[in-house]
Amino acid sequence: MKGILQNKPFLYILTGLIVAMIPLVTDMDRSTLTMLNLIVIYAIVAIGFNILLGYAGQISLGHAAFMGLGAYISAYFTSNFELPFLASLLLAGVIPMVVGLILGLVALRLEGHYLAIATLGFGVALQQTFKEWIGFTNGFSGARAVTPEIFGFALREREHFFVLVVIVCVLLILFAHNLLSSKTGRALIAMRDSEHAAQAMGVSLFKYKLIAFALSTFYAGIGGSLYVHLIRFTEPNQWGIDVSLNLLAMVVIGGLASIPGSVLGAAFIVFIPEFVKDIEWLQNIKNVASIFTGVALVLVILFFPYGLARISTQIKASLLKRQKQPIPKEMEG
Amino acid sequence: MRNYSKKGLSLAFIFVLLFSMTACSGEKSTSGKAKEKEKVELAQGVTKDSVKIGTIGVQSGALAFIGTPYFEGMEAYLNKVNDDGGVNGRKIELVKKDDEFKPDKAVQAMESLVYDDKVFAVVGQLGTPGVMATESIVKDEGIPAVYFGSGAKQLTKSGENFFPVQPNYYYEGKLMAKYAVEEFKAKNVVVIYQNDDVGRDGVEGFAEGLKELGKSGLLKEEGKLAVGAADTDFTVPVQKAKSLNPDVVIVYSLAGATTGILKEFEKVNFNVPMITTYSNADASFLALAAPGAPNVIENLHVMGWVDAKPEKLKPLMDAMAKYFPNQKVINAYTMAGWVAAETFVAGLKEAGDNLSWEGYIKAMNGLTFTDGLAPEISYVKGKREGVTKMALSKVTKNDKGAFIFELKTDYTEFK
Amino acid sequence: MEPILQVENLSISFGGLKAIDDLSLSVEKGSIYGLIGPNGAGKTTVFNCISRFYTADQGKLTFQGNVNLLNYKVHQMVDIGLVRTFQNVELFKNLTVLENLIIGQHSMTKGGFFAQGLRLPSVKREEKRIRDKALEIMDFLGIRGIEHLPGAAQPYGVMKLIELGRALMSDPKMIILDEPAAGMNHSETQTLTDLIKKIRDKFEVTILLVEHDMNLVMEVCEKICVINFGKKIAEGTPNEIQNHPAVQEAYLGKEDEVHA
Amino acid sequence: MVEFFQNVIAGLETGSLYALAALGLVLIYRTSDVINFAQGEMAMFSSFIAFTLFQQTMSYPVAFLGAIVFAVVLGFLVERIFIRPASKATLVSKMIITLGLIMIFNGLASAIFGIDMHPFRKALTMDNMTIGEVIIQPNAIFIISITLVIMAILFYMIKNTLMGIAIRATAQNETTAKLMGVPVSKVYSLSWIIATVLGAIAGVLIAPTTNVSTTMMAEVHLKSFIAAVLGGFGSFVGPVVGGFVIGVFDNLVGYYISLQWKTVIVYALLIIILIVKPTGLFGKVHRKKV
Repeated sequence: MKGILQNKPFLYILTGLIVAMIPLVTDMDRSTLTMLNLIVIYAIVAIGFNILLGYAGQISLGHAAFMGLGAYISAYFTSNFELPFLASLLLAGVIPMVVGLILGLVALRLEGHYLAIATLGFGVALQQTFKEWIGFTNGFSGARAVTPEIFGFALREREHFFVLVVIVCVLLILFAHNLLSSKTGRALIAMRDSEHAAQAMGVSLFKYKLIAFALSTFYAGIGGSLYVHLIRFTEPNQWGIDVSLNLLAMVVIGGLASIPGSVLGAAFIVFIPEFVKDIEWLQNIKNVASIFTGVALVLVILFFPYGLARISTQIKASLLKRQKQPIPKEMEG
Repeated sequence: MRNYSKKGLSLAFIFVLLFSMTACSGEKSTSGKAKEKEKVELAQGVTKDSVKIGTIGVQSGALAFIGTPYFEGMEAYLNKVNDDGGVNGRKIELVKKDDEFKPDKAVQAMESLVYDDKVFAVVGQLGTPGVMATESIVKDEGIPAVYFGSGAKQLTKSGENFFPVQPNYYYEGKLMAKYAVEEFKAKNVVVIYQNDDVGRDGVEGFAEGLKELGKSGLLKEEGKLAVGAADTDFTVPVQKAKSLNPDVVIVYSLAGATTGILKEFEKVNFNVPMITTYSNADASFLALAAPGAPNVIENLHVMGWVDAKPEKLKPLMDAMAKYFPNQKVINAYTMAGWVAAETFVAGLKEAGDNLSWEGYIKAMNGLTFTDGLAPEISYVKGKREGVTKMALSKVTKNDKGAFIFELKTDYTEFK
Repeated sequence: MEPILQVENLSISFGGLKAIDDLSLSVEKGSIYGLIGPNGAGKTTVFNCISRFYTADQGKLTFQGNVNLLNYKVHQMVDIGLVRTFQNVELFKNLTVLENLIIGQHSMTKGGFFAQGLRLPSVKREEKRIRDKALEIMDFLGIRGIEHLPGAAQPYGVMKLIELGRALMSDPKMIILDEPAAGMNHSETQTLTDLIKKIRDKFEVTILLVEHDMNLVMEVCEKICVINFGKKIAEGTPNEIQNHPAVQEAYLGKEDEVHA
Repeated sequence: MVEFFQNVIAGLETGSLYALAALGLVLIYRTSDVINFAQGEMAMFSSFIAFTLFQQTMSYPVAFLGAIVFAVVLGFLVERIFIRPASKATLVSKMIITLGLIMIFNGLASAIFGIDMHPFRKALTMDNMTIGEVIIQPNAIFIISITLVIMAILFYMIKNTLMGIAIRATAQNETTAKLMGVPVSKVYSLSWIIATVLGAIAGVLIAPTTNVSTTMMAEVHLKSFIAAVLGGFGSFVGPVVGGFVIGVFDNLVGYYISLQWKTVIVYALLIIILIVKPTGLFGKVHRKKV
């Protein structure tokens, strides 16, 4: 029994099962359900992004554009060519992945902050392309997407759509988990920890940086496709730097190199602003949600630098060696 | 940790099975829900002494400067109506939702208004992305939606329950073409437009207007100059405009970019008649733009669809002073919000006690409203164009040396 | 005995400064070969050239008689059987000890991208194989029991052993050790001396090492090359080197305390 | 040709503001290893202070100085409260803190100052000059020269004063600097203060163009990043040149190639330059130590 509970894939599936069931057995507001859907969708993108940032140690500040690309592709192919939803979902993953490979090539030449800004520029340029390539994106009038149908069953209700996104999420989690606990995962972490040693052990930086970018943009594209079929609309302004920064925040708040962390982080970033907005006595302050999210971000970094997913481990560790503070005080010079 | 057993696979299988089961049961529950809806649909959000309505728009973030005055205008009008006893004894209750100008938030907001708060109507939803994203919900549910704070042109064709008021940018562009040709006798026009949903619809409408007037030659392809809303340097478009030697310049951008463009005009001393959009037709725009361009601003003409004569504006000014005494900024957005509420209430009065959605839509279909800030709003015979009559005002200095708008033309339609 | 590695006329300079100047050496198969020299003599640079981190300005590097190392990239070194360690132990701090070792088998680990993602039976078998192999090597090195602890949280000496184990995992024909005894105390160094010999015998590898600790070098190496200012000043058996006048002058003479 | 010069001069004017902001970014990055994404928002806050003071006193110098004094305090506090406690955090974590600061400052600014745009006056309001047919605003000359003067002072300080040496030492190697007795914590405070002041100056000077609003710095901020990357984070000259290059290039592409595709072209070029010279135009490429 204990063995099963330590089997992570099993736990992922079990959790997914329970989560997918919740809306079906409880009576939830439709808008709350939409939010739950969004959380899972962002979780998918965050997991991909975590592979890139948390495992491979490569930063990107332009990932929102890949999510947008996935959204546009899926909207375009389902509406204009009546491509079945599942096929367009796959396409919405694959095409951003190919574009992501180009970004990966850039990453081969750049490090750290230079990479951050280059990816930021890449994202802005891609977003600008959404604005100008009207034939494909319909410009600012926005692209519409149909309600997805799977084997003839239309996912019109939020509860059903939720089951779909949870299944996709669980499948992608399992894939990521398997991959990350095999050769590829070890190579990515090795590359992050020490590029030299990784190379000396036969890890090709070329190959694994490209893999990391390809995987993360694939996940982003899938997330984008699910997003656009949930909201059934998208427009270029959505896929700007603020969403990219949110993705980054999700991964760091949740915990770098942690799959459950990515999910937690997504939930945190999507849910907190909504939660704050509903607190009545705060409503007179303009932008209180933004201030609150900002403060939360800072506090998490300062006090839980390993992310929400590792809070319990962190507390345990600090209890064990109480003399050692989790955040060492800075030495005065 | 890594003894992934066959259990995993078999569980995945069970998972899929469960999914298909729950999917079926889910379907049952929804059809139940649908029935429930039918029962209350007659007057969702209406009681004998209240009508609950909802609105969605940006109230935080970068674009809050639009939403804040807009919703104040709306609330000022509704407060006034409520303080005067409401409509047929019913007080109007407004539920505001912030969508941060994001489609997904707008969808959530619309869902909670329609399904959770169960409002009677959606009034004055603001922001093109949100309006577009929620269009399908409004259409599917058939809930009356009055006034869209959006210049998107397809709203005129969205359906019976859509009641646009504010003219769309495309139409305004067409009307600008008419003014350029008929008022200014233009031979050579340049359009500087904000490169987003606002400006692009405007420039498209302008070109279409010229075409319909048989004057396509007035605007050349190189005469369409894009600017960004957040640009910090307007030298290039203004240099280009100047080099084309136009006799009229259309400045189709919102306040921020427009002030930047005017300053650049001032810098290079480029004096040519300009026409800008109704979004800039208010005193706060002048307060923003005039200091940096005191000379060229007198060349500026602005489109207007609300009657901004002081006597017409008095109720608005009084209500704002009463309910929002700290607000100094009263601008085109405030007026827009005011008109949104005004139009909805006009329909509510018309509908009397027949407050089903069908009843309200029927009442609106018979409405031609001329008592408000807008010169005329009519939905008779399925008309859904919103306001079509607009007039041109010019910036001038009054006796005290302050810049004001002076009405130059009658309210006219395109053809 | 045939040479496994031949370095011919190797030169490299950084910003006009010659770090290695026309260096040639030849390492015999199955031998333990030492490269010594005073600080800044260019020893590690030689290593970096051989392991392809640096590309030499000129010179030839031949491995196993016919493999031109210049045709290979850093990460391909393990494929042809050449593996190295680092001066300041470079373990992967976010991997466990076991995983650190397993990385050594990276190039030889079978299983495609999708096979891994779907965790096909072949991947599971492969994971088991490399895991067993890693455990075997840990047994050999005497560091069993810490498999699941973080690699970077071990005592320094243990980290050195882990790094050695990682190198052994790649089924190398030749191991290049960059100051294996640095930071070790006397008894640890003694153990290391025995270990290096044991490794050579058990795994049938050639060992090339750079070292400061003269005791270790003299005791373990069969042939030694001394360089100074990037140039070879002597080559021979420990005995020959100890008595070589140029070496004494350049190196040993100044650092008598090393002998003490 | 007139248009060409007109575009170049305007490009230099906006470019110098990008340069000021970029210099602030690089200063902070070099000393405390943080990329300050909140620099734009902090500058916006300072500009609001200048605007408010100007409203009260109607004196431009007072408003300008007030903004600078505020920036000094702000820079000091931000470093002390937010950055220093995280000094042991990873680079990405520090970056995220500054992202959090964006949200906090932007939210606070609209809560305190409201969300409306306000006009703001130029530093110099004299009549335009003309050279040939090229129109030159005294204000533009003022902006370009004040930028160059500030840079000169900064370069001088960094090269020749004790504090400058301390900053450079800390930038090179924090631990060694500490061991050598450099007051590293003072250096951190100082670099944040200087950087925030530089941002504030850029904000007050751009305000006449963008108006004072919570979003006024969006474009300048983004461009300052590009300027810093283009010139290279490794030097203090690079970002300045980078700023000028971006300002001018932006206009020339807009004028001679395409206004719509300008952004895409500029960013594509940035990426290409980075690929060719990964450490920026002025960055030195080091052989990596193994």
